[in-house]
Amino acid sequence: MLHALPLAESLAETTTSLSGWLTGLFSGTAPEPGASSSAAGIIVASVLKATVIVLIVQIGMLYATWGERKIIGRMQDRLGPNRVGLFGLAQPFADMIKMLTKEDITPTAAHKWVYNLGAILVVPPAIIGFAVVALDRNLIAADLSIGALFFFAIGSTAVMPIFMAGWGSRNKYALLGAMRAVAQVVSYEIPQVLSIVGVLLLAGTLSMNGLIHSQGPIGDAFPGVWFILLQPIGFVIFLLATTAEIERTPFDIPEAESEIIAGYHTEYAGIKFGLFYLALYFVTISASAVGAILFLGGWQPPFAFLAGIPGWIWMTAKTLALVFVFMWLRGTLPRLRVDQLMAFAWKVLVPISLVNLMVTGLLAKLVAGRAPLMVFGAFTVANVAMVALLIWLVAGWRRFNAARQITFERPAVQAVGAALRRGAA
Amino acid sequence: MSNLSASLVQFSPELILVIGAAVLLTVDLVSNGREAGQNAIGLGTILLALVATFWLWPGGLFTADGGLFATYIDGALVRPGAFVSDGFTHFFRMISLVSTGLVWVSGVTFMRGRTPFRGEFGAFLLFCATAMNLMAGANDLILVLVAIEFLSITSYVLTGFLRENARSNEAGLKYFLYGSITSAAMIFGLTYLFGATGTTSLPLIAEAVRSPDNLLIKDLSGVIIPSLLLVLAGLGFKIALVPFHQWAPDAYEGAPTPVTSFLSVGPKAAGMAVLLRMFFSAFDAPLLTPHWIGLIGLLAGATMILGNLAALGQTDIKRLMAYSSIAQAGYMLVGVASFGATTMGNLTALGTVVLYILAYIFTNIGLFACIIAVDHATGDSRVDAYDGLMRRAPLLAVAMVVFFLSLVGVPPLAGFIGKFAVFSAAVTTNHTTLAVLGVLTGVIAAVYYFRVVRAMFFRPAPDGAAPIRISPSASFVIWACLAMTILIGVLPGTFVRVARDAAAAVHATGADAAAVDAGH
Amino acid sequence: MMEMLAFGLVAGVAVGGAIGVVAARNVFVSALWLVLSFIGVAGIYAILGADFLAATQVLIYVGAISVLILFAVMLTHHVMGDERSNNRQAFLAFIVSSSVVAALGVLAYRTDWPIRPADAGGSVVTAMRGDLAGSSAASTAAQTGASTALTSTVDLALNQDSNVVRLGQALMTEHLLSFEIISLVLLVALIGAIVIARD
Amino acid sequence: MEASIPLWWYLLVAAALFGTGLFGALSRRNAVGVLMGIELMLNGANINAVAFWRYIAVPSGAGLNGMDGQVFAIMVIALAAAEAAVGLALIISIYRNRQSVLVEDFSTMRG
Repeated sequence: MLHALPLAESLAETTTSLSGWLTGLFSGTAPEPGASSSAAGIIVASVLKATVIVLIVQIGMLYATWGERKIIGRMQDRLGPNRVGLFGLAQPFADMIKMLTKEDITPTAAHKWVYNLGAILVVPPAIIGFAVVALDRNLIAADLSIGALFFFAIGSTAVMPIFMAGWGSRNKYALLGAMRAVAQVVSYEIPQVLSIVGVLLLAGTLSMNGLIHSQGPIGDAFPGVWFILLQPIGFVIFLLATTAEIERTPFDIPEAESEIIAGYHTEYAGIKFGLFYLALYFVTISASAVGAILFLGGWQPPFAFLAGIPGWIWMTAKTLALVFVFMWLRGTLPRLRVDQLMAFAWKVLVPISLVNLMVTGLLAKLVAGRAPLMVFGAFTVANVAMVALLIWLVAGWRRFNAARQITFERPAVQAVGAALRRGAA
Repeated sequence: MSNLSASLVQFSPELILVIGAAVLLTVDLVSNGREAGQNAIGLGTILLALVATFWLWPGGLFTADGGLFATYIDGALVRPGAFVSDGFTHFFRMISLVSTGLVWVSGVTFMRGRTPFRGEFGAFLLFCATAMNLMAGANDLILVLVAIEFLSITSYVLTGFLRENARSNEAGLKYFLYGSITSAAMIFGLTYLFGATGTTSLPLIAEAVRSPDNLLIKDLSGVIIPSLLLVLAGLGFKIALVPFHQWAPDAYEGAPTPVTSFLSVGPKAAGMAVLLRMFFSAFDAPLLTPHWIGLIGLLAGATMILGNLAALGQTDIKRLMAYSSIAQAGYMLVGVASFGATTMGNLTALGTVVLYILAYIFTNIGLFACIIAVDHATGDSRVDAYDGLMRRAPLLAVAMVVFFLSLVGVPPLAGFIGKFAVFSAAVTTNHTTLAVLGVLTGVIAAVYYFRVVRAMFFRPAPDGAAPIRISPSASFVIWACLAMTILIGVLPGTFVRVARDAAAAVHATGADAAAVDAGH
Repeated sequence: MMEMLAFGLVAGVAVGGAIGVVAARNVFVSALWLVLSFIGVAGIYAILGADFLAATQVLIYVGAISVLILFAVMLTHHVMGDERSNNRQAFLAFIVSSSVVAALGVLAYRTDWPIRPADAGGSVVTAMRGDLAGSSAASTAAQTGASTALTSTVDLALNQDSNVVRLGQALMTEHLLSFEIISLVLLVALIGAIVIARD
Repeated sequence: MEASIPLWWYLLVAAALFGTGLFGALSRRNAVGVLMGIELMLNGANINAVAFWRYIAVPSGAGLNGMDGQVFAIMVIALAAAEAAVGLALIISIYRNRQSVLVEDFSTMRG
């Protein structure tokens, strides 16, 4: 919306339809309307792009495990892996070999098909999400017109393998873990999606490149600034909800080892356990990448004069920054209790994101067509007001709670309260 | 882009209902389950919506404007609205609001103490009324679908509302399962209607169906009749027509009695409204109408026979009333099958159905108010519980006899006027078989109603049975329904005129389309 | 040819999944087949060019409704046991449903559907384009974007951007009332489910 | 694209899903199984709606978007979600009272 008009036209030539993508997989015909290059060229380009992206992500995943252990180690005043290779850099490969050579166990009581499929199917949703992640202007496997929605739709299917793993194991801890995980993922999906609707509303498109275009100095479209500046509340909610979505601490109740062993992957060992691990880091990276695209301008440099640096460097840096935030959260915060976790999603995040969405919609309508500075100013004022309101509400709620506790602790006050209640009745 | 503000004014009864329901829910939430004027809010909402309806009613047709929420570009209509606010809509709005209000009043005492969620119960009744209003004016297949499902979902919840009560649960689940299967079939049929005509807007469908150059004209009955059959599954479920009626006895018996009372009138009337508007305005084409008339006639006959015969063996009065109300739906369908008739006071076939519904609503709600009162006092809904009711509660016994007589169709009562209208319409369109069948099955109905009457008057009350106290709210409903039942019977003229005007609205849109047809 | 292959694949997944649903002896496994079938249906939407709907199908059916069903299975069922899953009317049901399929199939094949000429995708829309662009009374946020997308010269029936935009616009203009009511229905379902199922 | 796949293929798939769902709904003993059958029926209807949206000519005067089929499908998806929520709540509530979800066990009311 707003100034998105020329954008929509330019994107019409580049974005792909799902059907084009799907049939293209089989036919090799050009999926993009208006694309002039030969079919063979396009398919080669697609395969190349996909290969490059998967390779980058694979290596990224391996080193994310290393990075996480290093970072958490430092935070806990330890060294982290430092034996295999320089700074322990070969550690991920050693771990991989260990995983692959471990015995592949299937419990006798397990439902064979469901148990094994559960482990296998946990990976595809984690990988398919990368199809719409734009590492650079052209380094995107499929710039679908519904890119952002596609990502979250694929992400929502990730609950199925969890259910299968939990049920197929025939282990009550696994089942409990699966039910917790699914309840958590489904609940946090709502604030997660609601938090990005504000962004989508401002950009007026669901296409990933379109979203990036609309928030960079190079893109000619509205609003031209990173959405984190216009949607800071949305960003924070997105971050929190995503942490829960990918089941990382402090929202890792499904695998809370002190309560239910290892949750839904209690019964898995060797490479099948490795697959869960793999998927966890895949989604951490893809969620960070999407966060970078939605809120941090993707491959766009922050300022126009930095446009000389290639887009993929910006994108990688932003993604890694968000990955670091997830690790930081893990190193800092203790785990929530399961009821606190659900209450936090439904009673805190959902209402806030709804209010944020309403305010965003209203403002977008009001400032339509105004100068960028005015837009930015209006959003800043609104965001500051919303945060202030939130702080005031939280403080009030805490005061209220404190007061109530005092009331119940003092017998005299309690008696008066009871008398008052009798009078009222 | 649209006539939004004008539409909102025309839409005010529904807006009032939704706002009222929201206020009711909020007040109930804040008051923590205590009595905080929930009844006043609910009844006030219904009353306000009723006032709005009556205020809008003389405004006449809004259809000329393309209906509510029509889409315009530069003042030109590009798409008719999804909702029309015409005389027909107003009539059914009144029916839905009055029946909801009466059910609310008659159920107030009953629900007290039986569920902690009385605020939600009231809000759901209001939502039901909203859904029925929407069904009355829906002029687009999508809105028809949404409104029907809205009513279905609210009624499933209301039926299973007493969650500690296994029978209520069971009734709710059965209602839900039957309802979902039939509505899935209906949705499938609706997609075929969409495919055959390319649009979901009823006026445009009417145009497509009547246009002689429609590609489908040669095998219209080949697609549209099977899809209408599927649609009839969904509507027939709401109305409780015979092949789709199996849910009714169980749902009626298990549901909280006020909900039973509501189920026997609300969804039935609203389902009939949708059916009438669809068949009489959208699917009235020379090549099409004879086919569905035959279909409806068949359903009408089956419904009257099976409903009445099955009622004979019932020992539970709620079950008995379920079969009775199935049979009543059959009588209504006789009017639908008499398409093209003109009888008493220029009443068209559509008008006779509308008149029948008007008569039926008051009779049935009154009867159920009595059943609720007895059920509330005795906790028993078997026919045996009515032994010696004449001695325990003379008002209830006498009122019930009047209502039964009205349902059978005994002269100076409302039911007689309805039946007379419907059957005379059937006779003028050569559906004499249906009319004869209707009269004969009416005799069967008299037999099973008489069993209840005999229990009330000629059997002794069980030892130590105390007189039944009737709450003022219940007696208000009973008296009001008695008055209306007798009034419609004694002074039918006004009501015939109301029915005729309501019917004229649908005929007007049909006539427009016919004019288009003639122009080709 | 190739898209027929793609169609065959997704249709096979959809129907195969459906058959799995009714053939599986265990309710949980049944539900897993149901998920497969939903994904196949999403594929069919994608081939038909309804991308938004395909994603919605995955998001709602796979991500929400299946989860609800699985939760209900787990909360109400002896979780692992296989059982006789069909009732005594299964044979009758089979006759009825296979004749329904046959009848509908014949109906679908024999009917001369009013198919739109291949090149005139969204002809009505094309006709309205100019008017829409000139209209200043755009009342919703979606419309502003939509009107410009519509003025561009791309083929409206095939272009996905305009498809998504047009869907949004349709929901906010022609189907506004249904859209508002559906949200009410969801609210009512939410309250109803809580009233009935809460401990 | 529409040239190669005839419309009736889609309609046939839709009919197959509808029929399979109908069989499931009529024959399953478990109430959740019945619900799954209902969902399949709704999916069949949705395929119809979207296929018609893609193929069928829009009559003049039917608005400027021609998206009725997709809107229909979206509404059905939302309704299915609402229906599933209420239905499963009813199933859970009856399970609490009866310790059973088999439809044939729900027969306290007869006549």
